[in-house]
Parts: sequence; structure tokens; C-alpha cells
Amino acid sequence: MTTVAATAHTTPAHHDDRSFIRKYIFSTDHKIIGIQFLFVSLFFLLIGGLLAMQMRWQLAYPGQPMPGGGILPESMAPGGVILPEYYIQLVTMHGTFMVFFAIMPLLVGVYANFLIPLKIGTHDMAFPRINMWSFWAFFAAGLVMLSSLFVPDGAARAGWTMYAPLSARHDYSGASIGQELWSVSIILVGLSSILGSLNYITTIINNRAPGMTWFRMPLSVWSLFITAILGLLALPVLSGAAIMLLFDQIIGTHFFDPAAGGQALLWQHLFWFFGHPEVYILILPAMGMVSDIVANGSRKPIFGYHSMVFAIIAIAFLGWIVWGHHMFMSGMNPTLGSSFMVSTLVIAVPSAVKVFNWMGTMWRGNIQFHVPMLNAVAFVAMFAIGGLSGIYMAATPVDMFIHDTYFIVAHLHYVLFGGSLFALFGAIVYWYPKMFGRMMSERWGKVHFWLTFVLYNCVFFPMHILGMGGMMRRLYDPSQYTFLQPYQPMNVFISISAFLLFATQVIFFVNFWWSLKKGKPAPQNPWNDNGLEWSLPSPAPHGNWEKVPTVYRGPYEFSSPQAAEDFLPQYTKLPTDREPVRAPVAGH
Amino acid sequence: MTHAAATVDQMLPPYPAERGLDVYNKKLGMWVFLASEVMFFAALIGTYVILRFGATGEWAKPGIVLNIKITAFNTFLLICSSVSMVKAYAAIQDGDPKKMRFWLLMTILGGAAFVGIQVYEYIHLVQHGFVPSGVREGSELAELVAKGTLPAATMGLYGSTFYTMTGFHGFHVTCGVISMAYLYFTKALPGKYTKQDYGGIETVGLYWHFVDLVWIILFTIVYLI
Amino acid sequence: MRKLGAVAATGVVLALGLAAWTRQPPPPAQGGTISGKVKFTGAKPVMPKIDMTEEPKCKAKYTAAPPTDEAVIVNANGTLADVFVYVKSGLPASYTAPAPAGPVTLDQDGCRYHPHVLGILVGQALAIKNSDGILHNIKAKAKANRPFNISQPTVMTSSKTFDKPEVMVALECNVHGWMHAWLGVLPHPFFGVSGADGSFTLKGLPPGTYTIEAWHEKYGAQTATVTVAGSETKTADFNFAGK
Amino acid sequence: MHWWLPLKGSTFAGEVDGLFLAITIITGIAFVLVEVGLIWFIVKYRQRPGQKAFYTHGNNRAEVIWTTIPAVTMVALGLISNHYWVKIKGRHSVPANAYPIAIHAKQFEWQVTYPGADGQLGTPDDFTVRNQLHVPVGRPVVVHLSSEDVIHSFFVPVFRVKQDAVPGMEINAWFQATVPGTYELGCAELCGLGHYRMRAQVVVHSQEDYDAWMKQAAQEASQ
Repeated sequence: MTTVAATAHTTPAHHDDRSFIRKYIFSTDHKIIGIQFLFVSLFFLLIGGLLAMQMRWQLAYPGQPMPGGGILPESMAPGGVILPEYYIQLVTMHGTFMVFFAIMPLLVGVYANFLIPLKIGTHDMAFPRINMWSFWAFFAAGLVMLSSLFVPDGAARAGWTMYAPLSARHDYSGASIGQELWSVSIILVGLSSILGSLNYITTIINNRAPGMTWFRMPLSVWSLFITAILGLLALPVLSGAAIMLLFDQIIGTHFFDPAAGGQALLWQHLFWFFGHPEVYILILPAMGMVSDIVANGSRKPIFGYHSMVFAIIAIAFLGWIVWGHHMFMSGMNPTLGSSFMVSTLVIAVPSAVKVFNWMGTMWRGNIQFHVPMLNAVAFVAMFAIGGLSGIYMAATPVDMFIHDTYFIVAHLHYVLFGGSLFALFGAIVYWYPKMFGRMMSERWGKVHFWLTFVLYNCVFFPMHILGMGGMMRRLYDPSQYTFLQPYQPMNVFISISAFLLFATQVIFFVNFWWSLKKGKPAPQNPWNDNGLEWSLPSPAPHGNWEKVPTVYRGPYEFSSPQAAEDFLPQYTKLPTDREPVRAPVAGH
Repeated sequence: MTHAAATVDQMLPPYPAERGLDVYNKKLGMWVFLASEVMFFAALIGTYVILRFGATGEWAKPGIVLNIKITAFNTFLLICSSVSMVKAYAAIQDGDPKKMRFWLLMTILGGAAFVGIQVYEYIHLVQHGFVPSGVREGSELAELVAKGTLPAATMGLYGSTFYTMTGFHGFHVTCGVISMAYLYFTKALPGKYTKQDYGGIETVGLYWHFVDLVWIILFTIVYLI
Repeated sequence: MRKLGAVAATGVVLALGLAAWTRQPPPPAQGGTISGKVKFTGAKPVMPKIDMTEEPKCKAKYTAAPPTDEAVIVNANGTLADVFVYVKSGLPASYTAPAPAGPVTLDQDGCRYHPHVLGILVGQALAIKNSDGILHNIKAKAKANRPFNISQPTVMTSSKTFDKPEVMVALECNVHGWMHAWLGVLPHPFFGVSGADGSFTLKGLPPGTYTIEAWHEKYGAQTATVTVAGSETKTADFNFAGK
Repeated sequence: MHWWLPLKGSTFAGEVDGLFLAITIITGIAFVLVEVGLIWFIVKYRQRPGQKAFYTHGNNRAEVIWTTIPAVTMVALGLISNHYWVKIKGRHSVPANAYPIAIHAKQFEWQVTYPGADGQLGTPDDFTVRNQLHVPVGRPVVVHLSSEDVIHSFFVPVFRVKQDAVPGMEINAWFQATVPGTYELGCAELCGLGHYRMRAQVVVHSQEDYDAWMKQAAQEASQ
């Protein structure tokens, strides 16, 4: 955090006499909170990656001592050989960290906090103190989850989906405290997300700058708004389920234990009722930010702005009625399966619309390949693969074969890594100047991008083949099955690619840290963008604007004939522009 | 919450931003928060409904396990506290802070009494042998189960859902009482609420009515049917 | 009244302390011995065969006869093996167990536990050995002690200890559903398991009257009362009837 | 190693694979359209000095086209899939003459109960074998799945059949094997530390072989 302190406010726009602690630790400034989320969740991203590397070692070289594995305690990997119970902890914790502590906070915690006030033109969130609590609840949740790896009997081990009754009864899983800490941590995550979401929603509804009408909002803000609604309504269900799970674990209730009358499928229904909106929480903000970056990179207005907005809304709406597609094989009534299949296939439509609109945006553009644009285009390409592979499992008869195989693993990583994480690599580079006042290295950004892009496909594309061969998920040692033994060379190939992919991320992290202090000082508007945030100096000062700007147009007026340059910011007043009509300020 | 908003106001110059809704932030925020609370209780109540109607065999008889009379009185108390909340709100709208303080205090006392009675009820139930995991061995209720007056198969589920739902409701009431007491001492007593500024009362009132409404649903489905 | 109690308690503590201080710990070789046989009457039950086809490594270890279930093993001389006999009560309150000599080994060999029934001191290490080199998991369904469930995917040894007396802790392997072992955790070394001749011996008992219990996984427990004085050897036989 | 799907070992394996292929064709077209389009645009519309992008906010006709085509395709795919789904997994899909076998899943084994000589479960001549599923070829088999402890998933890749075994529920899954041989059954739902070892042998016999095996196994089990 000290580095942030050194660079975040090198050029304060106006006098700021808050103490260090109020400024950077218990800060209520949305930008600092966003940066706090960024640092913490990048750390968890690294942890999640490290866990994945251990899994990949075991899958490539089952039962062989892992290099450096000797530092792990006896209960995890005696002599560096990963134990089955540690392997399933790795599986569980990798999923949990990546979903709840890396991708979700990176997208929502970082960019909803950082971008919403800057992009809609307000001084801060509606409830800055609640915003601060949202971060600290998340931080506490992360610490609890991390600590669970080191308690007696180890961490939770029922998969990130925590299917009951394996998760609910310690005698089934062999874990104890770790399993309980998982529940506690998830309850805290829920609290954090709810507090964050209510802030984002209130801020976007009430605190937009004059002239920032709904349909002048950037798609990033639109997607964050819809994401916040999803989070607001989905996370309490998860929290409720996690509370019941925790009670099953510690005070002997029987919600999910069929041995005492409870219902095992109840957990799945509750979890996926949250879980599917969660999937869209993990992709919508990425879509929004990619829309901003693609329009900027193509120097062209986004193609079909309104249909993009309606696609987001449609995805969010349909996202509530598709949760059953995770449960086609669970013994749920097959007639329900039919209706979930149809709703799931229909949700492909708005996703397709978005992909075509991004392509439409690039069509006849004047495409600049800066690092954010490269990552954004990779997002479109990879999200397309992830979306298309989703159609296989939506079709229930095919799902009967590929459900819970590596095909699913491939699919979800194409969406979460190929989708969300590429968008994030783009977004981090794109808004880095506004956060820290410096640019990240363009050259190393490109090196990182190309290596990541190639290696990423080497890691995850072959998993489709494994899945088609029938390789189940979460297997400690697939070579135990005769029919999977021929696939071992492919597992080795995937693992080696994964190690290289992980090593490549070092480039990103070094670039990130190095640029904090040594990066090229950023101009006010390095990407020639139209958003309100670029009217501020880099880094954006505390309180953002002395007086909020007035908005005269939509966010994507690139190459407009009205302007001499190829961009026309939202805040630039042309002689032909009229002042927006101001509604009277409400209430008190 | 009030305090946080005040910090913003000191920090920021007032400006005529175009408002999306004709509702001030705190109130909108509370509505949004209540939407998430609805989902939370929906999860708990939905679980109860699924477990109850999916259970094989007869459901536990609330009339035998629980003391409905005392809870009915408690329900009445909570409804009264909702009325007194309305009274407090009406009073400050009329610009009568003294009357508002009185009714706010009544609401706090009503809420506190509700929590107190609920704690008493819990102690009583546990002594009888009704625990979250079902029926405690060797207790009065265990004998009833042995006699067949109460169904053995579903007592565990009834205990699980009963304590979780009413417990979390009680937790919400407690939070409400604490926030009202906080507002009472930091805002109402120093006379910071006026005819023009009573956002805190309105916001906490919304929450209070919501908690009350949830209780009426819970009382009906857990105690009565 | 309360004061009186406190005084009395202090007195007892002091007396015990004094006794412990003055008492010479008897060498374990001395003291009484209880020995006996566990007889079996009735029809000898036929134990089902275990099909280990799925584990060729284990199956290969049974060349003579196919392995059978180990729940009831009746010896050739009509006695019952794998009966856990131990002093249930009767030891003086001041008795302190000697420090355990070393770990007790539980070997998983040929997809079976060796031994099938065993005893261990509180705090003594249980070395769980996997000689098979295939996955075994060891689930201890303990109630008084902390339960555990660990796995051994390869040839290796894990160590576990138990904090509280518990008779018996069921051990099982869930990968090979036929694998069961029984572990008696005791605060003293006066326990034994009836062997291939059905006999057991409890050595080095201080003088006193003891309740000893014989426990069998299928036929339950029986008790007997035995008084031992000096270094004499007393006999206690048990008789289990087949059903 | 296959680069495509494994052996088709049941009557509906062909249908599942056919649907898989159909989806591959549909998504393949979309895939080529998107990825080739992207590469083409990247190359053709890359930044050039003096060039300005075409200023447009979109085209409603294009939006309608690329909303309608996927929507129609998806609905059609949904209807086709549903046809097979009802046939394979629908509530009344189990053939009336299906041969019953009960499988009880337990950490970490499959306890397969065969109906014995009378061909009916729940009679005294039933017997249970661990981790071995023997089925006759060319005859529908219905598996009554139950679970002792946690959720397991019955998965035989060559039959293209998968069904979770959920504690507290009995779920039926059926298939009709078409190719005699020895295959594997695995657990597809994480069920604990021995999940990866929860496998069983599947043997598809001709009817005569099956009867012979049954006689022998029943005899062994009764010993």
C-alpha cells in the first residue's frame, strides 16, 4: 500500500489534509477503495493461480513429488507428493478464490468503485462509509478464506459449489474447521457485495451529472449497474444458504442432510439460484468495459448502443431463470430440465447480439492496437468460443455426456479467463493512468498479451478434447481409469502450458509494480477517450471535480464529423449544444 | 449512515445534479437494501416451504411445541411499535420534535421488549427440549415424540427452520433497536431533526416496517399453520 | 458448607500429592497377571469371501486361499481370535501409566489391516503404514477423540495420536469397503488381544479388584471381576456363543 | 486417444453424438464467422495515417438480423434437443421391459444389486456385487440409483449416460448396451477424497454369457 501512497496523489488538485490512515486505509474515497480492492484481489488472483499450478502438477505427473512441494506440511503433501485430500482442497480453493476473491472483486469491487462516480460525474459514492465497510468486509472474508488452508484438517474440500451433504457433514468430507471457515467467509463476501451493490445502484440512479441521461451512460456503467442489481438480489440468497450450511456444520441443524430429513438438492437450488446470476456478475462488467475499449480502439461509435443496453438487461433478466441448467443430471424433474434448457438457449441470443455489435463496431473502423484494445479483441474472440461451447451443455442430451467433465472446465475457463480476465488485463492498463498517474509499459504489455493469448489457448482448448473423451472433473489421478490413460500426454501438454502461462503473468505483475513508480507520467487523456473521467488530471484527485462537468452527448462520439479530431468528449460543449434541463433537487 | 451522508455534504459543494428519482439518497439506499433483504428472507422462507412440503410424513405441530400465546402477544407488541413509528414520523413531519422523541422512544422500547420476550421464549423452548437439531434426548418433548404425539421424522427440520428464521428476524429487530437508539441519542435528543430534515427517521422507519412485515409472515407460517 | 468442601478438597489433594511423592513406582515386571482364553461355542460362522479383483496388487498376495471377511475368526482349537480384553475399572486413582515405548503400527497390507484389532495408550503414536502402494484412506470414526479421515495414495506412513480413552474406535477404508479395524484407546497398558490360540495376558497389574471386559466386534462385550494380589497370576476365561 | 467422442456403446449414443455433431456444425459456422470476421477487420481496418473511421451508430436492420437468426436457431435446437431429452431422460422414458439393477453408491464404491434368477429386485434371490456392473447386450436396463452418504454421479462414457445418485432419493436411469465388451463406470461428482478411485468395471455380455455369469455370481454370493 505504501507504493500507492507514494504515487496516487503526486499532483493533488486541491488541498487534502486527511491523515494517512483516513486517506489510504480507512478511506471513504471511491478511488482509493477501488485501488484497495485492486491490490487485494490481484493478490488473491496470484494465490488462485498458485493453487492451480499445484493441481496441474498432480494431473501431469500424478504421485510424483512436486518441485518445492517439500515446504508444504505433512497433511498436504508429504515429501512434496500431493495427497488426494489436499488435491480436492486445491480444487475447491482455486475455484473459490478465483470466483469470489479475484474475478468478482476485480470487476465489481475495483471498477464499479473506480469508474461509476468518475464516469457519471459525481464526487463520490452515495454512501462512502458503507463503501469502506464493503471493502473491509471483503478483506476480512479473504483473510478468513486464506487462513482456512492452514487450520487442522485443512480447507474446505467439496468443490467451490460446496455441494451438500458432502460439505454439510464433517464425517463425509474429512474437513472440519476449514469447511466452517468457508461458510463464514462466504457470508462476509455476501455482506460486502450487498453493501457495495446498494451503493452503486443508489449512486447511478441519483447522482448522475447534469445531462448524463440513462442513454448517455457508457456501457461500462450500464453493465455495472445491472451487475449491481444482480449482486444485490443474488448474494443474499447465497448468504442465506451459507448460513444454513454453517448451522448444519456447527449447531446440528439438518437443512441439507437427507439422513435426518433434509434435502440435498435444496443446496443446489439455492446455490445456483445465486450462482447463475453470479456467472453474469462475472462477465457483464467485462462486457461493458470491453465495449468502452473496443469503441475507443476502433475510433468509432459503439455499434447499436441501444441493443447493447437491452442485451445487458435481457441477459440479466434471463439469468434468473436458467439456474437449473447446472442441475440437468441432478435428479431434478426432467420436465423442469426442458424449460431450463429453452431459457438457457435463449440467453445465448443477447450474448450473440453483443458479439456481433462489437464486430460491427470494428467494421470500417480505424483500429489502433494499444494494449487495452488487444486484450479487448481477445475478449471478443475468446468469449465467442466460451459462449459457443456453452450451447453444447445447454442441450440436455449432450450435457448428459459432457456434464462434470473437462468440457465444462474448458467452457468456464474460456468465459472466465478468456473472457473476464482478458477484459481485466485491458481495463487495468486502460484506467491505470487515471488511478496512479502513470502509464504501464506498452511494450511489455504487448509481450504479456501475446504470450498469454497463445499459452492460454494451449492450456484450455485441449480440455475440450479431454472432456469429449469423458475425463471427469476434480479427479486427483485420471490415469486410474484405463480409458483416460491415453490422454495423459495431453494432460502433460496442458500442464506445461499452464506453468508457462503462470510464468508469463510475472511480466504483468512486474509491469504493474514497476510502472507505479517508474512508468511514464500519464497525460490527462492518454487514449483520446470521451468519458468524463478523462476531464480530470491523472491521477484523479480526491473529490474528483470542484464542480461536476455537464454532459452534452453520448460516450462514443468517435470520428464525429462535428469534431476536428477523431473524438468528441462528453463534456465538451459545442456551439450547437444546449444546456441540459435540470430537474429540481429532490427532498432534503 | 446519517453520519456518512453528512461527511459527504461537508466534503462536497452542493450542486444541482440531474436526479434520477425524486427520492433522496438515504431513502433510495434503504429501499435498495430492503430489496436485498427480501431476497434473504425469501431464501430462508423458501427453504422452509420446500422442506415442509417436501418432507415425508407429518409436519411438527406448532401448537404443542411452541407457546403461541406469548408469541401472539409479542406480535401485537411489534405491530404496536410499527404504529408508534408512524406516529413519530407524523410528529416530526408536523414539526413536533418532542412528540417525535416520545414515539421514537416507545418504538425502541417496543422493539427491545420484543427481543426480550423472544430470548425468554428461546430459553423456555430449549428447556422443554426443542433445539435447532430437533428434540433433545431425555426432555419433555422427547417423551411426546416417543408417544407419537409429535412426528419424529420432521422435528429436526422444524427445529432447523424455526430457529434460523426467527433467529435472523430477531437479529434484524435487534439491529433496528440499536440503530433507533443511536439515532435517538445522537440526533433526536440533541434536536437535530426538524420539519425540514427528518431523513433518518423516515429511513429507519422503512426498515422497521419491513422487519414488522417479515414477522407477520413468519408468525403466520411458523406458528399458526 | 462450601468452606468445608474446599478444606476437604485441599486435604485430599495434599494427601494424594503426598502419596504420589512417597510411593515408589512398582517395576512393571512385578505385579499381578491376568490371563485367560476366549472360548467359542456354537456353530462356526462362514465368513464371506472378499473379491479383490479390482485390486490386482492385493489379490496377488493371497495365493493359497482367497481372502475372507475378518469379522469372526474362530481358531482351530475352538477359541475366538481378535477379542480385545482390557481392564475397564478398578485401577487405583493414583495410577499413572508408564510412558509409551514407541509407536503402535497398523499396517495396510493386502488390502487388510494388520492387526485387525489393536490397543493403544492415550498419547501413544499410531503409525499407519500403507504397504500396498495403492490408495487407502483411513477414517477413524471416533466419538471421544477427534475423528479423522486421511488418505495414503502410495507407500507411506502417517502418524496419529489419541487424547482420550475410547473403546473402541472404528477404523475403516472407504476405498475398500471390506477393510475394518478396531482400536482401543486406554489410559493404561493393561489390555490385550486374543491371538491364534485364543489366549490373552494382562501383565504387571497393581494389587486390586478389577473389572475386565472382553469386547468382540460381532458378539459384543462381556465382563469379569478379578482380584489380584502381589505377583500372582489369575485366570479369567470368557465364552462367546455363536448365533 | 480419441480426438472425437468415444465408442458408441448404447442405443442413444448415436443420437447424443448426432446432436453433438449438429451443435458442432452450428457453432462451427458461428465460430468461423466471428473469428474470421475479427481477423479480417483487424487486418483491413487497422489504423492508417489520414484514415478516419466510418461514423455510424449502428443499423437496425443488422440488429434485427443478428437477433433473429440466433434466436430461431436456438429455439430450433431447443426443440430438437428436447425431443431426445424426453426420449432418454423423460419421466416416462424407461422402457416397460427394462431389466432392473439397483446401484447403491457409497463413499467410495458402487454396490450393484442384481435381481437374480427371477429378474425382479426386492426378492430373496437378489445378490450384491461390489464395483462390477454386468449387463446383457441389446436389452434395456434400468438402474435404480441411490446413495448412502453424499452425492455421487453414475457415469458410463461409452453409454453416454450420466445420472447423479442423491441421498434420500431413488432415481432411475436407463440405457441399452449395444456392443459387448468391458468398459468403465466412474463417479462424476466430487464425493470426497477417494472420488478419483470410485470406479467400477462395466461388462456387457451376450444374453447367454450374462445368464451364465449371473448363475455363477449368485452362487458365489450365496456362499
